Amino acid sequence: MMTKRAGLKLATAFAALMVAGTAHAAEKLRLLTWADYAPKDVVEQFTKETGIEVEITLSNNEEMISKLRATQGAGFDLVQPSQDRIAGPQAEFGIYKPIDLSKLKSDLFIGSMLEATKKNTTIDGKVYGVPHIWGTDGLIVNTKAAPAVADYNDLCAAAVAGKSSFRAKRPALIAFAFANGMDPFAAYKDVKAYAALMDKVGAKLQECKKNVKFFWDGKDQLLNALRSGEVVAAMAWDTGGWKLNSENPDIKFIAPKSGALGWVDTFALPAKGRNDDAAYKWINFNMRPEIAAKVAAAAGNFTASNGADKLMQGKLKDQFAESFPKAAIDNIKWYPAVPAGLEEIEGKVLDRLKAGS
Amino acid sequence: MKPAQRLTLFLLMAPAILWLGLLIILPHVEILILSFSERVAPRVYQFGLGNYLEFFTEPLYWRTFARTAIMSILVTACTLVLAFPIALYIARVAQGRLKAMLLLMCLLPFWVSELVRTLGWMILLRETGVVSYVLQSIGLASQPVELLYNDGAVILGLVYGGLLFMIVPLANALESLEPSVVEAGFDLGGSRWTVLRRIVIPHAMPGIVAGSIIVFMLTVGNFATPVLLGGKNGLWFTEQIYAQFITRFNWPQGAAFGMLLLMLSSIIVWAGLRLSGQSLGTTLRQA
Amino acid sequence: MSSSTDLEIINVIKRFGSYNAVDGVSFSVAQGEFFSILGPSGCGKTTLMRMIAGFEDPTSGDIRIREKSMIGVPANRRPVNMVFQSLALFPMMSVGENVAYGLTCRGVSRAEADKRATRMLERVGLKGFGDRRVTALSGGQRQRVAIARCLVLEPTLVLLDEPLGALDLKLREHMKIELKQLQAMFNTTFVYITHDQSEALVMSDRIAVMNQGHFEQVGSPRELYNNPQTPFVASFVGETNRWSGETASASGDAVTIRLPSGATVQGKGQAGKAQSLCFVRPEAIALGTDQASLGNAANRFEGRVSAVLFDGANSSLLIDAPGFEKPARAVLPQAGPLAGIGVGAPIHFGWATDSMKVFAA
Amino acid sequence: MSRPSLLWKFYIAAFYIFLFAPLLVVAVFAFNASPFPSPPWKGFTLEWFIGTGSVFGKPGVLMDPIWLTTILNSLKVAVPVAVLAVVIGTVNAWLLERAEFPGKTLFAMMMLWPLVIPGVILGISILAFFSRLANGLEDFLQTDIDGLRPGLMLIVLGQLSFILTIATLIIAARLRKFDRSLEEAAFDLGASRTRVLRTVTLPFLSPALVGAGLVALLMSFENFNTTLMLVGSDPPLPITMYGQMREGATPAINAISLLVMVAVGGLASLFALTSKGDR
Repeated sequence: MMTKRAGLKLATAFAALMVAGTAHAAEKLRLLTWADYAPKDVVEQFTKETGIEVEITLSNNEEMISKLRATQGAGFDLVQPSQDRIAGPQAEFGIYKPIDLSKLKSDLFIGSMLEATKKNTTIDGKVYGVPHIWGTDGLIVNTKAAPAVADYNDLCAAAVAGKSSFRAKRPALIAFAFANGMDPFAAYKDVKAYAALMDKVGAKLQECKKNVKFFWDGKDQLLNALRSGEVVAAMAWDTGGWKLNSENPDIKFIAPKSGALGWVDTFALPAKGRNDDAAYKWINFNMRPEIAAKVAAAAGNFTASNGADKLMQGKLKDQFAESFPKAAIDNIKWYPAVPAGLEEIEGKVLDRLKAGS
Repeated sequence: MKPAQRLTLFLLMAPAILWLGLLIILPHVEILILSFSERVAPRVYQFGLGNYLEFFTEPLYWRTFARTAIMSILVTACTLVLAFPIALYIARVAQGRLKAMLLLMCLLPFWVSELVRTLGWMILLRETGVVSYVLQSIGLASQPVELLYNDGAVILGLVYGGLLFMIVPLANALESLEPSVVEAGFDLGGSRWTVLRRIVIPHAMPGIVAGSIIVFMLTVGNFATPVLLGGKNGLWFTEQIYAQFITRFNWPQGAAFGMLLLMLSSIIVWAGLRLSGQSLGTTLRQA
Repeated sequence: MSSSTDLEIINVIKRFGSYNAVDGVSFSVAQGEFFSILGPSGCGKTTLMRMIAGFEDPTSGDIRIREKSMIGVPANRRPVNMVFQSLALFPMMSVGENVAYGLTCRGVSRAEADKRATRMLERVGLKGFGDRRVTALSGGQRQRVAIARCLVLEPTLVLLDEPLGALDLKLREHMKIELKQLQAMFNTTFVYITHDQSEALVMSDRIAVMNQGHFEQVGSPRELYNNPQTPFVASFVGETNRWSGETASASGDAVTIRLPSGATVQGKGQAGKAQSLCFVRPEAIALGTDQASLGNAANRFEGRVSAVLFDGANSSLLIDAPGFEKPARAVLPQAGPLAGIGVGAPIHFGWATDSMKVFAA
Repeated sequence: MSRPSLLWKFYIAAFYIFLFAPLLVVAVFAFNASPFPSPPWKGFTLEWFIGTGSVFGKPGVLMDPIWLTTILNSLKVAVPVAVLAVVIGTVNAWLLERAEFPGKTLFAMMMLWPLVIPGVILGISILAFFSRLANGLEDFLQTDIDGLRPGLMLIVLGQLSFILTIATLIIAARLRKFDRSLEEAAFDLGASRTRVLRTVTLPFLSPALVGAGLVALLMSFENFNTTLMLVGSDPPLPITMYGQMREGATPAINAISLLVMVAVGGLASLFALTSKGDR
């Protein structure tokens, strides 16, 4: 009897699921993006205006590319990789499709940023990405516990032994290269030179490793560690630093002496997206100043939308001003597009870093 | 066989053929092929041993591999030592309801997701965690102690995860030992130790082999526990495979690593069976 | 007994690979008869029965029930029902559901099937057991349910495959009688398979003795016991003394045989050219304290009691005598001058020529 | 063995504490009124289950669409896996125990194989193969088949690849105990083949079928290694938990874990109940 009833319940649950699955036949935009880039109220407003539902998957650069690589560019209608991660993977795997710029209202973008991004994401004369959100990588420092930290190399100083952190990802390699007087971007063209440079950076990081509490992975993981004092100095995104700064004024985001790293996250179309119209609508909708301001506030970063900064809250502006004096802004190192093949070199250095002891 | 019967048999075999063919055999053929393809230029691949050469020439990779293998063997041995007294107790001392309850209590934690168990260990071991807190409050430590993110934590987590798969086959094997045989051992003048060594352990051998093989396989193929509990110095080989596939987009290299891991686990399983003279079928049934 | 035949087996052969499990068997069973097939395990009797039930197809030959050939008719369409060795009662159903099962399969309505099942249970002495679980029954009750389950379908033929094998001795003795009574009450034709000669002898109207795929002899229990036609039947049916020796002389059916240890015995039957087998039933052996008490039996010997095998009515004596390489077995006298005889006592024994069956070796 | 020594008993007790300690802390800290699942104890709260997010900045798991969708995703995988495992497992068990065909020993060996393959490798091999299959079909049919790309469908297939072995073994073990004369008896009493299957064979197998279904459900629900490689845009529960754990533990993960434990406990006792009828 028991079994019969259990079976019946299972069957009904199953049927209900199937019905629920098919009921949603409305037009849909499948968006692969970063945390906080599509806040709830913005999505709701978009759905109200256009009738298009937005299905959001959160991810990071590597996972975005690997998902698209696994599907050959299927499964999503719009993705948001960083601008330097478009040309290389496109050449290797063909996972994006060109953007039809005529469908975008280009005056919504900050002109110089749009041009720079277009330049970086152009292959064979076709543009594959337009800018959305930008920000920097620098140092988050608990100025009370670690007052001396001013550059990436200081993370390896004895003063913060066991209490520093960075991500075992490519920004760390680039950052430490600059901090040690090298110019990795200049070496992009020459694979051999780049490999040699990376080996040097790897050795430096290897040395630094004993100082590191852990290689952080997720933003919240690092922020929690900084809040609890397990970590006092870390290489991280500006936005996290400003968020903590609002909670605890001792914790500050600092533009390192050797320069913050500037990144731009973009909009790009996956090769097998099914709803390009919705994707263009979402881009245009998002670049409207009032929407862009909302998104920027949620993400804690800046937007490539023209005029949105006038609408943003004062607090973030103040924090930015504190972290970035004029010289520091000029010193921001913007990532150029990564040529295909370099990531393998970096990958191995990172693997060694993570595995070696 | 009549044609109708043959058709029925074929129809009944179809799901199994589809299952084994599409989900097991062909995918393995695919990664075998993939592991032999070398990238020469964007979107251009050719047949070659490059991915395997890479493994043997890059110390990072084979060291991770060796480390994973050695630690898995260590974990298996620890699990065996920890589990044996428990299995012996369940099989030979506990009676009736106590026995059923002890066994059930062993089973329960293992039906809960591995991630939940790992989360528990993280809460216990981390610097701001329970153990550190208790040590401080009873005065055994003056400042927070970090017990997480090291090899010890990984071994602990893996041993914990393997216990059930050791206890059940061991208890099954020990159960079948005639009490009179043990009594005869004592009667003929054996000490506790000699009886254990000469009678009980040899009898439990099939269970020991079955348990060890299963624990080894689960350990070597584990992913979440080493990633979550391990520190900045330790990489598990499955992490390498994952990294090649997911963060490096280098499927051929990941496929080669996969084949190597498959070979490692097959060889160790085979060697274990060979050394102890057991067969896979009976071993798995034992478990 | 009616003269119409319910079952007719015509030259049935069943081959598994190159092995003939059933090797050209023919017989017929009359309506209402209790027919047994007796043979050692592996003789092919189960295969034969499974062919009658429809679980196996004969390689050649014909099986007819009431004149209708059953070749190609599946088991669920034959007017034959079977009581399985394991009884095969359905553990997931109650007693009543077990009995009604076949009826519902035939499309009889639930209510009608229940009614008939209840009536049938009453007839086999299981009134009020309908709602019990089959696991809650005793061995004998289970037996009766298994038979009721067949009889309720009013089959032409009921096949029974050693159904008493799993019962203990006392119950088995009891069930033998009960089975016979049930069969008489329903007047249904029974074909019964067993390797236990006493079951066959007690219950059957006729018995076929089967060996290595073929029938050795078919006859009434008495015929088989008293007039075995082959050495196999002689040794398989009932207790017997068995010796083999050289044919010393033969005239007509009177044969003299010299045993290897030297004794000479006389019997009747077909002697072999050089070697013969001879059989004497223990109850045919006369015992006495002296030569004279054996009367004029042709075979008379003197020996000593080597063992007393006391088993109530089946008790026997083993006697060692010069000239016999194996001890002779005789019924233990429990009255008269020899009552209370012990091991080592001297004894005279003998038998008449007619009591010893001789076959060519 | 003679009477157990005190040391031995002490060890047994310590062992069971060791066994349950992690689960216990997970459960306890789901109710701690603190943003971190760690001591000290800051008071009892249900905020992590049914909170609206006003207290800790994150809503309770039962109010959070992220957790609700992920549970729904898990069900969308687990239910088809369980149903398919039972249906195909029954057919496979029949092949193993009843059918005679050439290559049966090989077949039986092959069936055990998935248990020896590490889950990550099952995942990558299925990912790689289906990716090639989808690419091939795309060239051929000029359309992309979603089901062959990472996603729920592929997760179902990936989990099925080894859960089927387990389901088959459970059902085959029960089928081996089945007295075939029961089927013959039913057939002999006039039942058709389908009727025999319906009234005799399946009722006998039903404890094993329910058991295999529950085991499949549980295994699917907690599978991580294989699923990780095949996940698309809709992650099942373990994947979401893993992601959140890497972000740093919050009591929300404890809360969801406790719910999982309660659900698993419920299913396991259901299984224990059904398998009792087995004996």
